[in-house]
Amino acid sequence: MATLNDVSQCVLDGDLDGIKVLVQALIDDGTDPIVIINDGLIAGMNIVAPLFKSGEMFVPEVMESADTMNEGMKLVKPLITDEDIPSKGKIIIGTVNGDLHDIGKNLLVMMMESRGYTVIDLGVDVKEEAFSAAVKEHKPNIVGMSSLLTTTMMKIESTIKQLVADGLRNQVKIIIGGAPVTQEFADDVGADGYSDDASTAVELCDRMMSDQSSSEALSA
Amino acid sequence: MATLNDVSQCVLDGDLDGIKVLVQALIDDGTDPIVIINDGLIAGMNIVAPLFKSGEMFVPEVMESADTMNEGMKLVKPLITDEDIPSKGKIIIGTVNGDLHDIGKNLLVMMMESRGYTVIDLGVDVKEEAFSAAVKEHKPNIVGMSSLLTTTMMKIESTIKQLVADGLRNQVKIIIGGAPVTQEFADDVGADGYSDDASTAVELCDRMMSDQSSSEALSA
Amino acid sequence: MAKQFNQLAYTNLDDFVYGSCPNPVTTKSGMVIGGGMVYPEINFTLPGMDINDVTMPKAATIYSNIIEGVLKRAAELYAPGVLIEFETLPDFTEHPKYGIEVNRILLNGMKEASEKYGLKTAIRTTPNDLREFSRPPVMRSGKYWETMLELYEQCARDGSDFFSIESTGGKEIHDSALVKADIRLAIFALGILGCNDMEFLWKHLVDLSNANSCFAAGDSACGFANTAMVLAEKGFIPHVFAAVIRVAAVPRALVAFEQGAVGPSKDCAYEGPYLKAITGSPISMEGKTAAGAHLSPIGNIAAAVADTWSNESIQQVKLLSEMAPVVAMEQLIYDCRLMNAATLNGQQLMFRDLLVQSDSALDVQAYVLRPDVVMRISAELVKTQDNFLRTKLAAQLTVAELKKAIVEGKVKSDKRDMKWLDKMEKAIETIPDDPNEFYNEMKSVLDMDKFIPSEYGL
Amino acid sequence: MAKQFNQLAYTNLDDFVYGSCPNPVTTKSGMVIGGGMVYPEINFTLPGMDINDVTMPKAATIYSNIIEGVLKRAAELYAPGVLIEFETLPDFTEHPKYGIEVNRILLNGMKEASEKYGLKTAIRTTPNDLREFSRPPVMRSGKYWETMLELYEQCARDGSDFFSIESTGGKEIHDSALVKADIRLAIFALGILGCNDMEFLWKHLVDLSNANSCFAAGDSACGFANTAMVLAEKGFIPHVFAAVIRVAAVPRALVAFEQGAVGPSKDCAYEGPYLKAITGSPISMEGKTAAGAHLSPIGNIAAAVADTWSNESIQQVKLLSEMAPVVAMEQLIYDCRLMNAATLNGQQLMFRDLLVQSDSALDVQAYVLRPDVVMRISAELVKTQDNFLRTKLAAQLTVAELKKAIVEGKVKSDKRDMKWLDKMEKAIETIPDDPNEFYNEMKSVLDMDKFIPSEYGL
Ligand SMILES: [Zn+2]
Ligand SMILES: [Zn+2]
Ligand SMILES: [Zn+2]
Repeated sequence: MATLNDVSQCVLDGDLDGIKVLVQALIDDGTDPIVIINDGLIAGMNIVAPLFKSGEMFVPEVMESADTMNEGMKLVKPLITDEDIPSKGKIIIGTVNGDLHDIGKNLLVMMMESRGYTVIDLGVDVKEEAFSAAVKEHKPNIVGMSSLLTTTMMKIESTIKQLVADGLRNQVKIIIGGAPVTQEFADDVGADGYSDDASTAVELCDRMMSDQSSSEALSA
Repeated sequence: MATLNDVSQCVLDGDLDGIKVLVQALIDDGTDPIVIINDGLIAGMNIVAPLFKSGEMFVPEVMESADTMNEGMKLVKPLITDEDIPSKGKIIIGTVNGDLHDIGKNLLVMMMESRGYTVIDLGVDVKEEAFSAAVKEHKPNIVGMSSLLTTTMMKIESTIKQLVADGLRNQVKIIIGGAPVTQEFADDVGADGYSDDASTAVELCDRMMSDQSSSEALSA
Repeated sequence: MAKQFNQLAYTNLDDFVYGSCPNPVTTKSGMVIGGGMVYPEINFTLPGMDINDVTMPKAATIYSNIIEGVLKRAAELYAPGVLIEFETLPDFTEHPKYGIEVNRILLNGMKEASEKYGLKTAIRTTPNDLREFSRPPVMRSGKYWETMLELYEQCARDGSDFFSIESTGGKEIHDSALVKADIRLAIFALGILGCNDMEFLWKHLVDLSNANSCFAAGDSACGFANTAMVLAEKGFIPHVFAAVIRVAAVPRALVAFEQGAVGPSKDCAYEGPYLKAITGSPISMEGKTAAGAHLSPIGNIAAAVADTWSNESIQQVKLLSEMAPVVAMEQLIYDCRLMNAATLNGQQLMFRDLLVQSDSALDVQAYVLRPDVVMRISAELVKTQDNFLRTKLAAQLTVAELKKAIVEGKVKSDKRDMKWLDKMEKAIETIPDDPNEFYNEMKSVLDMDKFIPSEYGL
Repeated sequence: MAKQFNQLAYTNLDDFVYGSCPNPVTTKSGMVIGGGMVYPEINFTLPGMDINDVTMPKAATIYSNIIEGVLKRAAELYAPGVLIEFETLPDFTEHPKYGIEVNRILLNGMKEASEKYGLKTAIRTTPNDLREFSRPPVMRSGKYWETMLELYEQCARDGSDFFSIESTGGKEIHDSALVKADIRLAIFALGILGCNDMEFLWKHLVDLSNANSCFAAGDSACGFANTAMVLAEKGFIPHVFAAVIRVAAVPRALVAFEQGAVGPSKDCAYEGPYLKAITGSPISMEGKTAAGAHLSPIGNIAAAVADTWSNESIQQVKLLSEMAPVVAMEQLIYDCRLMNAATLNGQQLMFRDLLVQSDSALDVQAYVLRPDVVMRISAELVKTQDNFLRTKLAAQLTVAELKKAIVEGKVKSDKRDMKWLDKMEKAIETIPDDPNEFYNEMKSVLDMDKFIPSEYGL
C-alpha cells in the first residue's frame, strides 16, 4: 500500500510519473487531501531544502522535485477548497525597476512555493508603484526584492520609500537580495532582512513568519 | 645688493646660513619687514609648494626651506608687532581620539605654516572636548582632523558632533584626511572638505579662505 | 559571411602562448596587442548610486578620478601600455549622452596621461546590451537597438579603439536551460538563437567600426557561460555542465570574427583560447585578478594564452591602501610583468604550462581551457561551417574530453559528474543535425511568451 | 642573548628559494611552514566602525562571517592549508577581552573548517603595540604593556600557533628621521632604540610562548621601513632612502630571532629575505596581492623567497563578487598554486628568478630584495654581533650596493638618487662605532620631550 513516506521519497527523487500513481492511490484510500499535501508532498520538499543547502542536490534536481510536488498537488487540489490549501504565508517577489536579472529571483520563487508559501511573482523590472499596487491588492506577509546591479540597488530604497508613502510599509516584512546587496545596505534602507542566496532567504522568511505568528498570538 | 628675489631663492635652496645674511642686509637697507616676509620669505615658499606637488622636491627639502623661512622670520619678527605678522588665516590641527599617526598631520602643519597660516597643533590622540575647547579659545577659521585607522575615523564624526553640541560648528570650516577617509565619508559626517595629502589640503584651505573672505566682503 | 575559418591558426601547440598571436592588432597609440607582450586591461564601475541628470556630474567626477588614479599608478609602475575597458551601465546605453560623456572623460584622461607620463593607452567601448529590456526581447529594432548604435557611433568618432559587447541574443531561453541543466535547450539557445543574433548584430558593429576607424573586437558569452560558472561555483549546477556550456559558447563567439571582428576578444569571454586557436586573433582574459568581480576555478589557467589580462570590473570603493581600481591596476601590472619577464627569457612556453598545470587538474572548467584540449576540440570545430552544428559538436566533444579525463584521473571530479556527463551525452545525441528540424522539435518545450522567433530570423 | 647568528644559513644561493628553508616550523594542525610548499596567509579587519561594548556583538558577527567565508573558499579551491593572521585593532589590545573574544571566534571557525572540509589551518596572533599611546612612550611597564601581555597569554592558552607584533620601539624618533630623510637619526632609532626594545620585548614574548606551547614568530619594522616605502611611493622621500631604511631595519628584526623567535616572520616585514638568509627560518611575505593594504614597487620580488604569502590586510567590504577577504583568499591561493606548481616540477629556482627579474631593475627598493644582494649583505652582517654596528653596516652596505647598481645600469634611478646616496654615505661615515659615543653625540639633536631614555635601557 502507498504511504505518505513514499510520496515524500517520490518528491525527493523527482519522479514525475510515480507521483501520480502514488497520490491517486492515497486519495483512493481515503487519505485526507490536506494530510497528503502536508505530510507527503511538502514533507518531501522539506527533505530537499537542506540537501540543496548542503550542496548535495543541484538546482535542476530541486526543480524536478518541485515539479513532482506540483504534479501531486494537481490531483489533490480539486478535492479541497482554495482556502483549505495550506499556506505558510504569502510573498510578493520581483526584481526592482531597471533590473532584469531573474535567475536568483526565479529560484527563490520556486523554493518558496515548494516550501508551502503562496508566491506572487511580479517578474523583472518592477516599478516602485507596481510593488505598491501589488501589496495593496494581495496583502502579502512579505515582499522580496532583488537587484543585481550597483545602479539598480538604489531602486530597492525608492521602492521601500514608495511603500512608506502609500502607508503600506508596516503591513509587510521586506527582504532584499542580489549580488551588491549587503546586511549594511539592508539596514541603511530599512529592509527587515537580507539574504545572499535562495536557501537562506527561505529560512529568513520562515523566521519572519514564526515571529509574526508569535507576536500575533501575543496580541490576540 | 641683496634683493627680495635672493631671499626667495635662499628659501627655495634651504640655505640656513645664507638667509640670515640676506635678511639682515635687507633690514639694514631699510626694507619694510612686512615686505620681506611677504615678497621674500613667503614668496619663496610659494615656489616650493608647487615643486613639492609635482614631485620635484621631497619633504625633507621642503622642511629645509621651511626652516630657512623661519630663520629669516626670527630676524624680522622683533621689528613688527604680532598683529602685523601677515596671516592667511588660523587653523587648528590634530589627529583624532585614539589615533597616533602624525606624520601626515605634521606635514600639513609645516606646509600650512610655510604658506602663511597661523597653525595651532593640538598633536595626536586629541579628544573631542579638546578640539572643542581649542576652537573656543583660538577662534580658528579652519579645523583639520586626521585619522589613519578604520576604527578611529568614526571619531571624526563624534568630534564634529561635539562642535555642533557646543554651538561652534558654524564658526569654522572643517577639513579631514587620512588613509581611510574619502569624499563620501566627508559628506556623510558633514565635513566641509576632504583631502588625501598635505599639498591638496593646503590648496583646499586656500580655497576655503578665499570663499570666506568673498562671503565676508558680501556681507560687509 | 565575411570570413570562413576552416583551419586552425596554429600548426604547433608550442606556439600557442600568451602575449603573441598570428594576427596582432595595433592600437591608435601604437600598442601591438598580440605582438609579444601581455598588456593589462582595466575596467571599473561606479559604487552603488542612481544615474540621472542630477547625479551625472557626480558620476562624471568619479570616472575622471578613476582614470586619473589608475593611469598615474600604471605610469609609476612603468606599464608598457594599458587597455581601458569602458563597460557601460544600463543607463549609459539607454541615455547615450551619458555614455558618450563618460567615454570622453576616459579618452581625455588617456590623453592627459600620454602627455604627462608618455603612457600608451587604448580604449575598448562596451555598451550594455539593453535589447532584453523589452520582454520578450526585441533584437533588431526599437529604442534599445537605436540608442546602442548611437552610442557606438559617437564613441568611435570620439576616438575609441575597440568595440565590444556582451550580447544577449538567446539569453531569455538559455537562463532556463541553465537552472534546469538542460543541454538540449542550451544548445538551441546558443547554437540557433545566439548565433543568429550574433550574425545580425556583428554585421552592424563591423560596418560601424569600419566606417569610424575603430576595431570590432569581440563579444562575450558572459550571460551564458559565465552565469553557468557562477551558478556552478555556488553549487547550484554541476561543474561539468558549466564546462560544457563554456565550450558550447565558442561557435557563438566565433560568429563575430566571421563577420569581421579582429580582437582582442572580451576579457570575460573564456571562449577566448578557442577563438585564438581558430582565428589567430589576440584575446583578452581574466582570472585571479578579476576575483573582485567574480570568483572562479580558473584563476591562473585563464592567463595561459591571454594577450591582455583584465580585472573584469571593480567599483570605485576605498580599500585600506587606495581606491579599488588603482589596486586592481597594480595587481594586473605585476601579473603582466611576470609573464612578460618569462617571454623576455624565451620561457613563455614553460610559464604557460605552469599556469595550466596549476589549475587544470582541479576543476573541469579549468580542464577545458588547457591549450592541448583547446587545440584538439578547435581542430574539429573548423571542419564544419554551420554554427548550429558546431555548437552541438562543441558540446559533444567536451563531454567526451571530460569523460576521458575523469576516467584517466586527469581532473578532479565530483562523484555525480559522470552521471551528468552521461545524461548530457544522451541528450545531445537526440539532437538532429538539421536546425529547422531541431527548432520544430523544440517548439513544444519552448515558452513562446519568452521570445519572438522573428527577432532571430526564425 | 639566546642565539648568535655568525654565519649564513645557506651556502648556495640556488637553495635560497620560496617555500623551503633549513628550519621549517610545524603548526598544531600539521602544516609544515618552510617545508616545501608556500601557504596562503590571510588577514582581515573590520570596516570603519567604533569598538565598544555596544558594537562588539556586531564586530564579533563580522569576524565570524569573515572566517567562515575565507575558509570555505580556501576549501573549495583545495588550499593545502591556510595561515590566518589576527592582527588586532588598538581597542582589542587595550581591552584584551575583545581581542580574546575575536581570537576565539577565529579559532572556532578554524575548527569548524577542519571538521567540515578537512582543511588545515593555523593562526598567528598579532596584538597591536599600544605602548606608544603614552606620549612619550612607556615601553617596559604600564597599562599598555600589561594588557598586551594579558592578551598574548590568553590567546596562546586558547590555541594560537604563533605570536607576532609590529613593535614600535624607537618609532617616536624614527618618524622625524623619515620626514627629514636623516639617516643618522634613523640609525639611532633603529639600531639603538629599536634593537634595545626588541631585546626586552622578545625575551618576554619568547618566554610567554614557550610557556604556552606556541611559537614566537617574529616582528615587523612596519612603522619604520614600510612607512618609508609608503612615503617614497607618495614621492615624499627618495626611493633610495626607503631602500636603505629597509635593510637598516634588518638587525632590529634579527633581535627577535636571537631571543628565540622561529618564524614565520611577519608578512609586512620585508626584512624577511635577510632573516631567512641569516637564520634559516621560514618567512612570510606580501606583495601584489597585498595591494589592497598598500601599494608597493615589489609586487613580485617579494615572493621570491617567501614561505607564506599574505594579503597584509583587507576590510570586510563587499566587492562585486564577494566580500573582500574572500576575494583576497582566492587570489592568494592562485599565487601559491603557481609557485608550488613550479616547485613540483623542480623549477622553483627558475620561477624565483622570474619573480626577481620582473621587478628588481625597476626600483631600488626591489633591488635590495634580490636574493644575491640579500646574501651578499647578510654575509657581512653576520660578522658582527653588535646590533648597533650591524645597523650602521646594513645602511652602509646598502648605499654601496645601490651606487654600484645605478652606475652599472642595473636598476632604474631618479636623477636625484645619486646625490641622496652620497649624502647618506657621508652622514653614515660620521657615525662613531661606539653606541654610547653616538648617543652622546645625538643628544643635542634629539627631542628629549619625545622619548624616555630609561625605557630603552639608556
Ligand atoms: Zn562579463
Ligand atoms: Zn604591517
Ligand atoms: Zn599583516
